[in-house]
Amino acid sequence: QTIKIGVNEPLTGAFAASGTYVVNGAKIAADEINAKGGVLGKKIELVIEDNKSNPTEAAAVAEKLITSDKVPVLMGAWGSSLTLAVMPKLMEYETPMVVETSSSGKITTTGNPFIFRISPPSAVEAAAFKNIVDKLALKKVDFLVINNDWGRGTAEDFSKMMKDKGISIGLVETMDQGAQDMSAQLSKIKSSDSETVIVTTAVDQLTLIFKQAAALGLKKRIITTGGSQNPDQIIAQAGAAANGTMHLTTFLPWFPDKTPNPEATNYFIAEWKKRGFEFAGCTESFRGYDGIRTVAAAIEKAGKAEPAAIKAALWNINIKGLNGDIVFRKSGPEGKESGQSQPNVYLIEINDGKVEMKTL
Amino acid sequence: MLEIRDMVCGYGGVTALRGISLDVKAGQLVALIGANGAGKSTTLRAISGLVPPRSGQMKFEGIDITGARPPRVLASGIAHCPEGRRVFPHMSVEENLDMGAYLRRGSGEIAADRDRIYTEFPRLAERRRQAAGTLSGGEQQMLAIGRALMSRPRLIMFDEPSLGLAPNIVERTFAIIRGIRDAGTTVLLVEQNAFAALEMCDHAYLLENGRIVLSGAGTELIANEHVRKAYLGG
Amino acid sequence: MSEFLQHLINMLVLGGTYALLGIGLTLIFGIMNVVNFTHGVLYTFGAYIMFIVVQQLGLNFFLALPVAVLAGWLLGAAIELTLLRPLRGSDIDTTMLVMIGAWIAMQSGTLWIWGGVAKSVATPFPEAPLVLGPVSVSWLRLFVLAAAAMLILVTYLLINKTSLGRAMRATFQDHDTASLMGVNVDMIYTSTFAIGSSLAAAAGALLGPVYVIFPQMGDLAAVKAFAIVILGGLGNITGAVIGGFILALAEELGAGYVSSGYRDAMGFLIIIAVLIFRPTGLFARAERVG
Amino acid sequence: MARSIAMTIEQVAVRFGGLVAISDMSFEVGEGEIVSLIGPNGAGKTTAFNVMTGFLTPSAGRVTYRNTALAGLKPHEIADLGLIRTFQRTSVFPNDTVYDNLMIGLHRRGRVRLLDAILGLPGARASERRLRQRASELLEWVGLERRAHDAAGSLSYGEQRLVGVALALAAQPSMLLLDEPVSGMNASETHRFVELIRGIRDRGITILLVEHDMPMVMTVSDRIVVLNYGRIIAEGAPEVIRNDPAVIEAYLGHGAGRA
Amino acid sequence: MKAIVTILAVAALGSVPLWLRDPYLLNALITTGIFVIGAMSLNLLLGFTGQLSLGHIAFFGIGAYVSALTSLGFDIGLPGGFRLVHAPWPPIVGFVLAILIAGLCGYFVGLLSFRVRGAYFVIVTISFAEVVRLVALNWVELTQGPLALTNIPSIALPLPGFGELTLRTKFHNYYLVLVVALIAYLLIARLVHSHFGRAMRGLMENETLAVSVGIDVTRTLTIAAVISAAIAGAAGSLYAHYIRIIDPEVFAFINTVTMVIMVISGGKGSLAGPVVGGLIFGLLPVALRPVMAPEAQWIAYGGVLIAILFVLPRGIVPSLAQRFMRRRSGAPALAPVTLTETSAKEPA
Ligand SMILES: Nc1ncnc2c1ncn2[C@@H]1O[C@H](COP(=O)(O)OP(=O)(O)OP(=O)(O)O)[C@@H](O)[C@H]1O
Ligand SMILES: Nc1ncnc2c1ncn2[C@@H]1O[C@H](COP(=O)(O)OP(=O)(O)OP(=O)(O)O)[C@@H](O)[C@H]1O
Ligand SMILES: [Mg+2]
Ligand SMILES: [Mg+2]
Repeated sequence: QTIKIGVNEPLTGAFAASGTYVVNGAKIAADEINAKGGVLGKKIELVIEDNKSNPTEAAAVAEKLITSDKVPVLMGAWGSSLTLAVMPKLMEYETPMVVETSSSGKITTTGNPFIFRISPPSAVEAAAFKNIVDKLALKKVDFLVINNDWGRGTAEDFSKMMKDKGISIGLVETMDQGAQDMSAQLSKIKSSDSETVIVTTAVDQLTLIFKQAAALGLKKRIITTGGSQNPDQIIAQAGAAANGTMHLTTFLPWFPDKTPNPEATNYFIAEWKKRGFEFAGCTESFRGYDGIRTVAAAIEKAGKAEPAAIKAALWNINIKGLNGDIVFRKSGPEGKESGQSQPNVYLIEINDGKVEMKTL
Repeated sequence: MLEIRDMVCGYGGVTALRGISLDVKAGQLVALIGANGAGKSTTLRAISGLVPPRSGQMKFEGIDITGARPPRVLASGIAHCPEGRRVFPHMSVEENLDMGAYLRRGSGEIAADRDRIYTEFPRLAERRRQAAGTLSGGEQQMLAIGRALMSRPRLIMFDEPSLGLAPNIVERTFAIIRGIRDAGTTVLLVEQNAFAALEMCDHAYLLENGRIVLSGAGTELIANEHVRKAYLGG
Repeated sequence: MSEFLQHLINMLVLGGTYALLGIGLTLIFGIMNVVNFTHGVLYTFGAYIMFIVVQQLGLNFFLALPVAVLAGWLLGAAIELTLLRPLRGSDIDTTMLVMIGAWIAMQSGTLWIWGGVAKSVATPFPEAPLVLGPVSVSWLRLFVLAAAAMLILVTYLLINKTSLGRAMRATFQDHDTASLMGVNVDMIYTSTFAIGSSLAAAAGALLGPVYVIFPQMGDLAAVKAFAIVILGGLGNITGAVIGGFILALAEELGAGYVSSGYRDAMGFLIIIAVLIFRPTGLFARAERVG
Repeated sequence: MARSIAMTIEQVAVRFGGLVAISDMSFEVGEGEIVSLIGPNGAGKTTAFNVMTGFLTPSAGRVTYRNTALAGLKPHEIADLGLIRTFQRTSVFPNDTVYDNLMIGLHRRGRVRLLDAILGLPGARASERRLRQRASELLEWVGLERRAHDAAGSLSYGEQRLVGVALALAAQPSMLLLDEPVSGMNASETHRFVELIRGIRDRGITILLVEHDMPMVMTVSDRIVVLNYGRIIAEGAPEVIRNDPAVIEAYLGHGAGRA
Repeated sequence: MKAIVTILAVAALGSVPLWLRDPYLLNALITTGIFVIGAMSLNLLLGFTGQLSLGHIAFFGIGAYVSALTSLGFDIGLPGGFRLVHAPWPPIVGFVLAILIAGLCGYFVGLLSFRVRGAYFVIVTISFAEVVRLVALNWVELTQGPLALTNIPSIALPLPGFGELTLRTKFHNYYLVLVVALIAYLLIARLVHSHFGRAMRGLMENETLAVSVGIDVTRTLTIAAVISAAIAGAAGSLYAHYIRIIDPEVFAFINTVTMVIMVISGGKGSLAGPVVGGLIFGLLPVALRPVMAPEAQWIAYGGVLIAILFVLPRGIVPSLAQRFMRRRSGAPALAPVTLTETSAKEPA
């Protein structure tokens, strides 16, 4: 007799790498919890399904997890369009889902009371960045963002925040997910009169951007956002081109002591290494770890593995996640609010191939 | 030189040749005539290996070539100038001729042969660089004949070589065919211009419905009442 | 002005890349008439071979290139023998679908073997770019440009000047007649596919280190390759090269002066426009009716 | 013969790059006439057909059919005027049965409104019945009943040529352009074909014929136009052409009297 | 015989929701059904005119967006400072508009792209779909770009006298999809068996010859393209109102590929082909899901595809029909044999 938790992640297709990381993090959490005796005296069991990086499949998978596997709660679904596709199913079957990665503002503002998100939407990230901005003495920034909800949302929310701060906004350039050559955009940015570029995209494109920016002799300050940067991978792949770049991140695996929950961080990182995963994956996978711990805490609190009870309990949990306290606050239209927790945000810098925390 | 015994052959569900036996003697010009759909082209295709025989036997110069694939048949000395022109449309006239000499070595001799063909068909010389697919019908036919000659075979099979050629060129073509026979190359000729074919051949076969119904010297066939009526329009 | 110059330089480098992508496909799609959905996978494969040889076996970068080309040749030959030969003579859509099946299966195989995380390959070229006044360009990409030019030249000579090339073209224009000319058409099918594949792998091996290596990297590359082949006219190598540069120019200027969101759209709009003007590509083959 | 004119070709020229395929060609074809266009290989006969049927735009000159200028019309629009051609290269719908080939050929006769066809209205159904009837007639006419349900591509060369002619007839021509219709037929088959052509003409259909089979051309033509290197070198009745030295030199050769 | 099979198949499909209680499977059947409709529309082009559209998803996506935007409303700025404001309309109107506008796009694409053929047509269609995708992605004001259109309402059928029936459940949606599929099937069947169908086949097999007997290429192909696009648009609309979120991902190339797989594996140019192929390749992932690792599922998917074509190279329906019903009217008794393959296959 186990308690099932549905995990709806992209294991094949465009987002396979990230989805797999998240699932690996989730497994660490499940094993840890089970080793300590499980929840409510039962072991938890992750029912992991591949949504193929495809929204239609993500919805179908949610349906399967809820109706065939009878999971009382879900975690998923990585990308925003995947999560958005799942959301009507949550309403239909009144089953809560912890959203671990998606950043689209819409997820928590459309009035779906079954959504509990632990990742920061770009507005939250922008708000956290606000305090740092003054110290960086920014004057004019350009944006280079991935052309999806994440990149576009970031450009929008950061611009708004910066305008309020009196910083002027220059170019807003986009790149397609999967694009490999950003020279054209970078050439344009190279000739603009701004001194800083904010870059938002997944780690692979970041690597390419750093390399191509170096090849073009682009000498502006680069700050990346979104927390998917995976600095280790960047250092390994972009080499010297990554030096001097700054990154807004939500998790600090390099400085476990500086995280809100050093004990958990150390455990997680040790476990991650023990299982032979690349260290670079930490910055993605910790969300799966936190997500499952969140779910487990809610089940414990609910006292039974039923959707309604878990949903209610999610509002009352307070656990120390790897990147801050996980406490859900209400977001969205009244009466049908979704939950949103507020993770910490840090700024790090890569220097001489090492990650340094920027003391601000 | 070429012996065919009881060859049966067909396409998918149908049988086109129902047991054919024929002989082509070295140095002869042998004609094969018959109505539309009788199986003339199929006979040539079977010999060159384009259509595998279902049963029966083929020998060329004593060597069994039953079921051999076209490159091997060609290598053993039989060339086939197929029906309906079949030039390589996107290649130039010159490249088409060179394809005819694909298995040959020695570029000097090949170039000489090419020049000979250009003298026989001056039209082709004018069109050396033109894509073969844009040639007129008759020009393509000349090219197909020229290309077959380029392989320097010991036995050459022509499938309706006069097709679409102007009368004076038909004359020249038949003269060429007689000429190569006189020079010692054996010829198997399928022709709708039955009269001309029978007149110049050493031996002829009449094919009807996939069977050989008559054979003999060309003059004998011309004299035959049935042949006159059904094939010579008389 | 300096921005414009930089765009032009980018166009040159990118165009070389695109031309390189195009030539392998010109053989298989343009000449052989197989809608080759595995082209992108072979490209990816070439890149992973580089990764294995350089990063995992620790061998020399320049040694890895011919290894990748050879591996691409072998894989291409294997695909032709196992998947295409049994279906010889089926219509073009059937073979296309088989290639789609192979694409899906092989791409997932790549994901299974190497995982989805992107890999990169260290190169012996200096990281600091070559700076020429206001513009700069990386040494690696200059090398790729030179290598691409060489491969294109070799392919051009192979197809247009050798007897093998002539036999290849003849076979795919009329294989019965080609076999009557003594061409071993089975051998031609296999070797054409293998050569095209090795060129795809070469492109992957050269470009993998420029970009990053991951299982889906070939998809976009393949779409562009198809577009380039069509732009230049089927089976026309010179056309493919020019098509590559046109596509690069459209994208570069589109992103630079229109909107980066519509960067790829510019490329596609150019294709549509070109084909409306010249329905058989920039360098059409002469045809006739009647 | 005070015939009305069916087709006028005026100063037509065609160039392919630097190659002149037709230079300044003018002639007329009267209603109900059988005119033959002959000339050496590559003289420009098929090219002329391509111009007349809209497959090629001439570099200069104009073609008029029954007082309609053909310039700018698409091939199917020209076909709609009743000007139908056959092809020198065998040309059939290879994967359809011979019968279905004819059904496709009957396109012009079978036009119905899209909506009628989709809804299967009686008008559309009656039209289908008529087409089937006509297809069977044509099949009988060319003597291919036995092959009705074989794919046209599986027929022998000569049989496919017959299908090509039947297809042209199916398209309800008022004028028929035949490009080497009897190539691939033997003398007896050609005789039969000559009868067929006469039958067609007797139904009031004008015929322009390209053919290298001189006995046939000489027996069937009312008038002959001779083309050489894209230029008309002679025009007249068969007897005149047969003895024209220029024609003999360029085209007939000296053995033409035979066979 | 054929009629009996058809009736039995329809009855079987119609009875499914009565005994199949698993919502996941029903969901899979509904989305499969929607793609089967798309595949049928693609088959009209590919199977009956020989034009392979690898951008067919464009019409599907356009239908989805039109329908979604009609029922959600929008407010966009136009050049010159005007604003275009549209208040939400009932989804059923969106459905009709999706068909009309997708059909209209089919018309324009047809006009443009039927100047080119074969491979060139393939690329033009891919390019068209990509351009449409990029517009959907970048015209954020209208389409919300990557932020997706969410909360798309379910289709409601006006029932005179009873008010409205909102098709929210899977039971309802299943029948909705089935009915639309049947109508599309009948429409296509009628079309291809008519005069127009013959014209299309003629063009597919020998365009020059077809033109010479008076077939108007542009008109014929455009009719096919319009009807095909309209049906794809209908499928897209069903998709939008069933999944209830739509973003530019719907234009993904893999979706076109899925339809192509359904058509060719089932048998292009046969009416039942896309249905059979569609059911197989729509449900295959469902069957594979529990038995193997995710990557292996895709490998198996590709493997099954290849295996089917090796055994039945002309597609399931035509190949089987040929085996079981040789020499029935319609199918040529004697098909042309291309020469070298026979020599490769037949024992010497
Ligand atoms: N490719 C093919 N596929 C199927 N059947 C074929 C094929 N080619 C020929 N046939 C059939 O084989 C028979 C013999 O055809 P063949 O081409 O040998 O005739 P032929 O004597 O050359 O006639 P013609 O004078 O018209 O060229 C015919 O009935 C024909 O229908
Ligand atoms: N598309 C083309 N491109 C280049 N040259 C062409 C093209 N079409 C025809 N030609 C040339 O124009 C000339 C006339 O060709 P056409 O086909 O009209 O000749 P024809 O009189 O029909 O000859 P035949 O009796 O051999 O059929 C030929 O020399 C041919 O090579
Ligand atoms: Mg024959
Ligand atoms: Mg001609």
